[in-house]
Amino acid sequence: MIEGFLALYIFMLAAFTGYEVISKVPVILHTPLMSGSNFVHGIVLVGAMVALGHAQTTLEQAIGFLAVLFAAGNAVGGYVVTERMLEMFKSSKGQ
Amino acid sequence: MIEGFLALYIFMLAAFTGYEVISKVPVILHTPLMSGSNFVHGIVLVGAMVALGHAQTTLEQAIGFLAVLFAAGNAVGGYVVTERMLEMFKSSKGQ
Amino acid sequence: MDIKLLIEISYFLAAVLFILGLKRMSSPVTARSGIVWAGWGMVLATLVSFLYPQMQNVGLMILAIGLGSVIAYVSAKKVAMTDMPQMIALYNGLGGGAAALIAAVELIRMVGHGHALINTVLLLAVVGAFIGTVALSGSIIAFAKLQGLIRRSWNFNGQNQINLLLFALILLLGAVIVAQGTHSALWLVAGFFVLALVFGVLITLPIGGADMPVVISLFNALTGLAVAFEGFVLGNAAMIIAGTVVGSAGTLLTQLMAKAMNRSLANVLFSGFGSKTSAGSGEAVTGAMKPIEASDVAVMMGYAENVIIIPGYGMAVAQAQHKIWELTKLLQARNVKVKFAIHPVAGRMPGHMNVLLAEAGVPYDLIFDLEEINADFPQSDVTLVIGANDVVNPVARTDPNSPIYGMPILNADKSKNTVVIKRGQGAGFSGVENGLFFADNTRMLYGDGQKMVSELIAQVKEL
Amino acid sequence: MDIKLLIEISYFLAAVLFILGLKRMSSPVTARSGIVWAGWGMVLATLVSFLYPQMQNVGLMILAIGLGSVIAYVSAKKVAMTDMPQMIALYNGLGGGAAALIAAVELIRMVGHGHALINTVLLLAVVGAFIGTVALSGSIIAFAKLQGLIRRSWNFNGQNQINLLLFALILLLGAVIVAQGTHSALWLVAGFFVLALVFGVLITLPIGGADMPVVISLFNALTGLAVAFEGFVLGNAAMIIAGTVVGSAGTLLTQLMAKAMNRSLANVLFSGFGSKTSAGSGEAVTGAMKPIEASDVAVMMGYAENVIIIPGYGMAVAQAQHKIWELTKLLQARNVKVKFAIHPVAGRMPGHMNVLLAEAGVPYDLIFDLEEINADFPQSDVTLVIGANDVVNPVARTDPNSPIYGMPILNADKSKNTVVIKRGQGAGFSGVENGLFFADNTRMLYGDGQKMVSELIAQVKEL
Amino acid sequence: MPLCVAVPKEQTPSERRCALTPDIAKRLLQSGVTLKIEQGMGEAAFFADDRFGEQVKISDKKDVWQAQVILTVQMPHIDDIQKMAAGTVLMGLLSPHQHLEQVKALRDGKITALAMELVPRISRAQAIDVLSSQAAIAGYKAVLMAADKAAVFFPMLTTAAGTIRPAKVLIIGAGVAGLQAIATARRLGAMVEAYDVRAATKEQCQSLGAKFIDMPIKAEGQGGYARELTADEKKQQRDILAQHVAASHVVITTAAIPGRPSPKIIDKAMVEAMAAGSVIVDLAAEGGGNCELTRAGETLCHNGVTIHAPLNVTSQMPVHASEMYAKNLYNLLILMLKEGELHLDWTDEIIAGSTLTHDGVIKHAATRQAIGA
Amino acid sequence: MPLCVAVPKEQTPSERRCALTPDIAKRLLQSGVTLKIEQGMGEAAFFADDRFGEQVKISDKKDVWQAQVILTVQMPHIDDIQKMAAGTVLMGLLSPHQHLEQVKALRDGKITALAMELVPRISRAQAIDVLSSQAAIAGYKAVLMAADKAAVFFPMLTTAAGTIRPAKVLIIGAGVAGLQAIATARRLGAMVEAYDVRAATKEQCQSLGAKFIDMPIKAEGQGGYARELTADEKKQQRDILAQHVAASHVVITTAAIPGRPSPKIIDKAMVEAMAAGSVIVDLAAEGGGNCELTRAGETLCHNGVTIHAPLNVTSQMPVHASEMYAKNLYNLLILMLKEGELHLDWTDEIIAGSTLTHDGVIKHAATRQAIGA
Ligand SMILES: NC(=O)c1ccc[n+]([C@@H]2O[C@H](COP(=O)([O-])OP(=O)(O)OC[C@H]3O[C@@H](n4cnc5c(N)ncnc54)[C@H](OP(=O)(O)O)[C@@H]3O)[C@@H](O)[C@H]2O)c1
Ligand SMILES: NC(=O)c1ccc[n+]([C@@H]2O[C@H](COP(=O)([O-])OP(=O)(O)OC[C@H]3O[C@@H](n4cnc5c(N)ncnc54)[C@H](OP(=O)(O)O)[C@@H]3O)[C@@H](O)[C@H]2O)c1
Ligand SMILES: NC(=O)c1ccc[n+]([C@@H]2O[C@H](COP(=O)([O-])OP(=O)(O)OC[C@H]3O[C@@H](n4cnc5c(N)ncnc54)[C@H](O)[C@@H]3O)[C@@H](O)[C@H]2O)c1
Ligand SMILES: NC(=O)c1ccc[n+]([C@@H]2O[C@H](COP(=O)([O-])OP(=O)(O)OC[C@H]3O[C@@H](n4cnc5c(N)ncnc54)[C@H](O)[C@@H]3O)[C@@H](O)[C@H]2O)c1
Repeated sequence: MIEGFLALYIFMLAAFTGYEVISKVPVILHTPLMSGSNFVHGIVLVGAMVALGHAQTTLEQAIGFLAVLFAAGNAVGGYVVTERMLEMFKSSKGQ
Repeated sequence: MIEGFLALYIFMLAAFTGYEVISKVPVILHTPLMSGSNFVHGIVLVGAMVALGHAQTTLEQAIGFLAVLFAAGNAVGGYVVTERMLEMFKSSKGQ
Repeated sequence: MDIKLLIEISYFLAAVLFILGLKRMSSPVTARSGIVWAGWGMVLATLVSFLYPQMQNVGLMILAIGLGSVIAYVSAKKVAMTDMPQMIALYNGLGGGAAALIAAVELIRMVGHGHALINTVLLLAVVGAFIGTVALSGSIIAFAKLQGLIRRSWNFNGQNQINLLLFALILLLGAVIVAQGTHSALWLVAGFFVLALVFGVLITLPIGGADMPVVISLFNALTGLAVAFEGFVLGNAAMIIAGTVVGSAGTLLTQLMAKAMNRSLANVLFSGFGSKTSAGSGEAVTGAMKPIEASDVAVMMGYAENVIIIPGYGMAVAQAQHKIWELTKLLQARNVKVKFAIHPVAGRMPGHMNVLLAEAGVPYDLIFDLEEINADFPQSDVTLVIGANDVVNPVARTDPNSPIYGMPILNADKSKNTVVIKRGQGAGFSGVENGLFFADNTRMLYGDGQKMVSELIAQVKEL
Repeated sequence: MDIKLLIEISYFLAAVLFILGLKRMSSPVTARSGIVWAGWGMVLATLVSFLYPQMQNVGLMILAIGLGSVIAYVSAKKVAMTDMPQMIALYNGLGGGAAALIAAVELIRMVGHGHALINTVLLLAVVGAFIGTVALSGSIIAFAKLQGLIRRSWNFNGQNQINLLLFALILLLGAVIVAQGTHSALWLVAGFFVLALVFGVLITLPIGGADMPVVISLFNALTGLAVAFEGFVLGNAAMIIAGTVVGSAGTLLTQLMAKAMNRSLANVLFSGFGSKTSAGSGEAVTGAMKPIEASDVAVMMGYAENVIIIPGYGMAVAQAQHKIWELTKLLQARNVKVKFAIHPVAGRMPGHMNVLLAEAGVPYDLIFDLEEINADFPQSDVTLVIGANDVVNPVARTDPNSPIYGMPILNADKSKNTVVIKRGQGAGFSGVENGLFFADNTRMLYGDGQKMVSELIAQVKEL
Repeated sequence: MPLCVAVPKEQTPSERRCALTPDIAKRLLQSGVTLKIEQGMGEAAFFADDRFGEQVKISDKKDVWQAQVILTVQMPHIDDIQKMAAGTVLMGLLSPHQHLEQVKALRDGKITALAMELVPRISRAQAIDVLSSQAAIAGYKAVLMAADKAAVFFPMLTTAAGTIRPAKVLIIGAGVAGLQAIATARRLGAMVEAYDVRAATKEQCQSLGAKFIDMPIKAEGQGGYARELTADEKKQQRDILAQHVAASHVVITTAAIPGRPSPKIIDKAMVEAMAAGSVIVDLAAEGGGNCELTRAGETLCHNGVTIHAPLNVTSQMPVHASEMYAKNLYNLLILMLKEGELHLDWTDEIIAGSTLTHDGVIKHAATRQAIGA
Repeated sequence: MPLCVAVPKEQTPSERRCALTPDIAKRLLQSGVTLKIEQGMGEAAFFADDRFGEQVKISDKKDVWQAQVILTVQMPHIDDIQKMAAGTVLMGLLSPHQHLEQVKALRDGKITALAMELVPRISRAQAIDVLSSQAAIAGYKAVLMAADKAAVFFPMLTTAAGTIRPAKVLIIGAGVAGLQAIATARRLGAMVEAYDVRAATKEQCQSLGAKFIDMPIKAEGQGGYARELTADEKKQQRDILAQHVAASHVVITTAAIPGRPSPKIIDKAMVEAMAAGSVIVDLAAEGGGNCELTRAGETLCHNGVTIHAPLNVTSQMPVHASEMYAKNLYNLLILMLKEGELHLDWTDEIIAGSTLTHDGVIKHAATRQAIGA
């Protein structure tokens, strides 16, 4: 558990960072980038793992199992799709 | 007092933010920007105020006094100098 | 080494890798390495999570991960390039669902075991649960629509009012749960989730296929937020940072995408729910003109091998000849082979294009006439038509009733991709509709010739 | 409302304002508002700090603030524009000093009152103290050098070794203080500060005046870091954020500045300590050619009222005529009045410049010959000389022994600012040294004509 | 027996163009016809007989008229027409209005005569459009002639001996020739103004860098041509143009209305208001000229102003004029060829529209009226 | 009494330039001199007498020679020289080599004669440099003449009647005239190659968009001029140039070596290798021409190649040629004026260098040698 204001700071700074990092992106990258950030929030997997890891009742276990399953799907699917989309930028010749 | 890792996160994110914010600055703004960021760390004033405010011995008071004096100088001087330098960008016509 | 410390350091590194990965993904030059960086962050974070103290159900966990991964991997590999958007929607929905489920576990534990959560955390858990659930059901609808499983858009009167009502109800339920804390009834929690699911479905159903990408991006940002909130609940910094960064980046991205479609976000979401512009599939209907952005054209051209430029009367009107030559030089510097194809009657006088290209300094050996170049179009990766119309109109080959029937044309329609720069719906000299503009591999870059080529130049420079 | 909460919210707002302020300051269009935003953040943070619980010595505090502010205000207002860099150094030194003093208070309190600090905090306090102190004494030396109080650079053999030794000693002392904690002797603390002061002096003394701005920027970044560290010590988030942002931005800035001088940072700091390139004053010696960056020229021209462009043979060689015309159109769109001044014998044949400008499409009414335009130069804010040499050489007016004596020239030297684009030290047709290039208000933009004008175009677009 | 195509030598001495070039000859041979040309046919255009290759038969003055298809530049003499067998196809710039006697002879000889100037100006026919191809040459050439005759520089020139201001060139009539003239004058660095009665030309002139003189008169006629102006409109036009003409160093006029004499746009007073040393090139000379003082085919000087009214301008660029003309003919001819056989499709508006006489009938209405038959 | 400057009318009928223009007259009057001109002096250049204003006296054939300073274009006739009083200053393009008798008369008449072609080409003298100003006109004009005479288009033209490839133009000698020719031909859209023996010209030609023909021969002489080539070098040059000449539609030659006959660069064989319809414009005609077949002042056709060798080219652009020439004269004259009085500073290398005769002595060494006195 985290002290309120520090959380706020982290939230603010992370938001800033996210914003700045994206701010100059060409349209062609909109979809890959959406997909890439979709992959990044696949980090929910670690949360799901913790939830399942600490689940006690069967209900908790079932929900936890589902959470991990979902999260893994998000992460792996997000990665593969993004990679496939970014393949066209392979030969960055001329640079 | 702050828990170590959160501090690290804040540090990392703030560093990122600082970096991204500056990353595309024209040469003509180097000096004003240096001056502007010089002003920003004038925020040390609040620390100095706290130090003086909580000073007990005369030595502490003396040092605290000096700290506030210095910090105020940093803040006010930094501000005025930056403002003067940025005056040339006053008439941003054509935009 | 202290396990806890190891985990924290790993999470920290993962967060850094995520940020750097996203940063790299926002430039075409580094985009590919970006996803790899982020991928390593994910692997690291996942692996160390096994080391969490007192982890149980590890077998189950591995099973879930394996199962989820394999299904996702296979489906992601198999899906056609054109179906990507709906897959992103699906994976995103899964993420939102996971976040919601984490919240569910926490809430159930609170209700069931009297495991107390402090107020703010409970609040965050509930809000995260709501957002995650909406993202889940909404994304599934988005998937179904794009996949063609749901074909029509659902519009009825009072739609907005009903949604508002539902939202108020959910708000109320949430407030009750937060207020009652440990004393909340389990059915209340269950009801909360169900209503949220329904809400996600209802707000997504009316939105038309063409607007879906924007909506998916929005759900993506929301999932990020949900993940961040659950991160707070779990005290998991990696989730907080990654979630927040995605939430903020995703919001910006959503706005940019809406802007690229010349719509405001509110317009996409509420005003008529997007059904006006297009309904049904995300793929544009065959026979529609498909607009494109300068930045995309720049990437297409910048990474092409062969480019053919076809100037027409519009280039003369726009006086874009100098810009076209500058663009050509930029492309040549990137080892793109550029040729100019001049139709015998392009412009309004014999040699009109020659005069202009000579003025701009285009060397004669880049300029080819119809007979010399017509065989090259199938090898052209991108054909850029600037202000030409009649001279690239395939109708001249196909429609004996057309006034231009029988006129030889430049076979721009045979090239792999064609981009047409023109200001709007203006017809050519002959006033005939142009079949090329509606072709599958043709994209329209609307705007004044000189202005658009300037933009292309700026964008190619960025590559 | 809870005072503590009020303070935290205010600090939070201040931190946001600082970041936004810095962001705005990094673009010429918004730069002015940037400092104002940051200013409001500072006012807010300062005011709420009075509300801290159990504040004592408030009178003293107000006195210190008042005194510091007034002195700083008056001196900052009075200082000449050319003396700004040393003032920044001075103010920056004050900030570093303040951070060091805060650390001193904490350390003294620890030693005197047995007020224990946990290890990491103590470490941060000591490191912050060191950095702040070095920034203080180093900045003062930088000030003294730029102000001309110290005129020569100090170089002696073994300098680096002595500095290294001193650094090791300080490290040792610091380690001892951290290790002993409450049990450290006061003299140890005092000694630590004194040595740090000396160290700051020693590392700054050998650096030449021309490199000072880079060094000042480095000290600025260091002060930011020190402030952030002391922020950790005090648990003051505003200080942490602001300090870190400045530390990171300042580091980047330092690198950019070094790059703009075509030097690496290490080269500035260590290799010969910069004394090789230039010694003495930061102001360039009268009689030297002063290079300039395209971005600065762009700002000068973009915000000018009148601009005169003088093309010469070099424009022809570089084939920069189209670019020059593009630049002109951009400037015109910003309401800058642009004229072309053509010298009768510019180029290598009569009418050489006319041919090129006509090719680029420059309308005839912007083109003026020597007799028509020579009276206009004193009103020209920026005169851009591109590839012209002999035809703007004031020696033709002044030196009867020169082969070009008596040739009428374009009076570029009479304009407020002159920028000369040429590739290097190449002489003109007549081979005579050009006095214009050494004039006080002349800056040299080195590079191929076409390339440099392209850069100017890109930069003007950014404005 | 394969189709025989023949090309006699032109009779008019000033005509330097020819109806066949080596390049087109090669293409025709590939499509399976046989070719014969009169000795020296291409000489004036620098196409010596031997450049046509072995397969082209060189024949004499008499034999050359014995063929199924005969290509010429101008209308043949009556005695030559009489040499042709009935059913022969004749293609050329026959200008029927000026050669009514010959038209009668063609009719009576049952010659199928296709007049190139009658080809309808539809998109598909652009490759056959002689008027366009020859007008492009004329527009270019007119500027060269003007620049050569002008006493002043066209471009601006800043020199040690003073600055020379660019010449002002006014182009009247922005059809094919006028546009080409604009382009050429602009290339040489002149300041160009242009004027036409058709509103659509404004954008076209501007796209070539000319300033367009706006007038409230709009006179688009049929098929992209202009109509004749009313007396009122003419006065208005004169008033506005007068100032522009007076300020110009060079005026090039190309205004034409199909089937009518060229409009008189520049009157004596306007000429007299021009500075000495100025030049008027009147490309409309064939139709009587756009300037009151024009004498077709002559160059005269009035009050220091040179008025140049050349005829058959394109003959001065014989190489390219012939190449383009021959290509136009070729494109029409292959329209009528089916597997090496002549096949005239009377439903094709190009063939139908350009036929002057066929099988003893004058097909072209205006000519029929002129002959009164 | 203020200084009197007079301008007689030129005697040579082909000379259309004049030594004074209304604009320069106004400036001269402002500097305090009085002016008289012979009746009709400027007519051939379209400067009628009345354009010079009230203050300029119109005088007759006899009276005009009575003045302290006399400005002409070409060398006056002997009888006119004899009309001048001793001490009169005569300024003009006197071409002493071609007029040795007149030079003697000038010497004997104790005339101070300044030959404009002798003005040293130093930076300061550029405003007086007649060779440059007239060469610029000649270079421009040469291209117009070539384009007018050529049977082909200069620019590329993609049309419905086929694509016309751009003309290839070769410029030999890239001095002032050559560079101007490059610029003008490029403007018209031709593909231009250039060649000169001076290495410095390479960059100059390229800066105007021409391709430079590289050769290992480097022949810079004194003062920016070229030196004569050795026999060996000449052969090498011919070999390399031959191909380029053969491939060109237009060749413009301007090569000159001061004080010597123009180098013969194009021989008969080269001309014969050119395609029929090509054109050679030999601007070096005054010095004998750069082409073996050149006959100065004539236009001849050899094997279908037109060889045009005009003399006094600048007279064909009389307005601007006169304006620039008059400005050159003016700039020299004011160098010699001090408060309205004539003051010849013999230490000034411009004045000393351009003086042909003074006070009974021939100052110009080469001329002195030629006369053998
Ligand atoms: N060459 C000749 O000798 C000659 C003579 C007479 C007629 N023609 C006829 O002219 C036609 C020539 O064909 P073409 O393809 O060159 O031209 P076109 O068919 O006339 O088409 C020109 C196109 O350019 C666009 N345009 C106009 N201004 C523009 C600007 N500022 N920026 C961007 N686009 C602009 C117009 O669309 P928007 O309005 O939507 O921008 C229009 O569709 C043929 O039909 C030919 O038969 C030729
Ligand atoms: N107009 C005429 O008729 C005529 C005829 C003959 C001689 N001249 C003489 O030529 C001179 C003309 O004066 P000017 O001022 O036009 O030229 P200039 O004095 O010859 O100077 C040209 C300058 O351009 C620079 N330069 C060359 N290439 C460049 C490139 N690619 N990018 C950027 N800069 C480049 C050169 O410096 P870097 O090498 O350092 O780049 C050089 O200093 C006069 O002395 C005149 O007397 C004129
Ligand atoms: N679509 C096609 O295939 C095609 C092919 C070639 C030409 N054309 C068009 O045909 C049209 C005629 O071209 P053209 O060159 O043969 O024309 P033209 O020779 O008949 O006339 C020349 C010009 O003179 C103008 N004119 C007439 N009276 C005038 C007056 N009183 N004052 C000023 N100008 C006057 C006309 O408007 C025309 O522009 C043009 O629009 C051209 O674009 C079309
Ligand atoms: N500094 C000044 O003030 C100034 C003023 C005017 C001219 N100039 C210079 O004077 C020089 C001469 O100019 P010009 O036009 O009077 O020259 P020119 O008329 O004497 O000769 C014309 C050109 O012919 C070239 N040439 C000679 N022999 C040749 C050969 N065998 N083959 C090929 N080319 C040959 C010469 O190199 C020269 O470039 C140029 O360099 C010019 O830039 C200088």
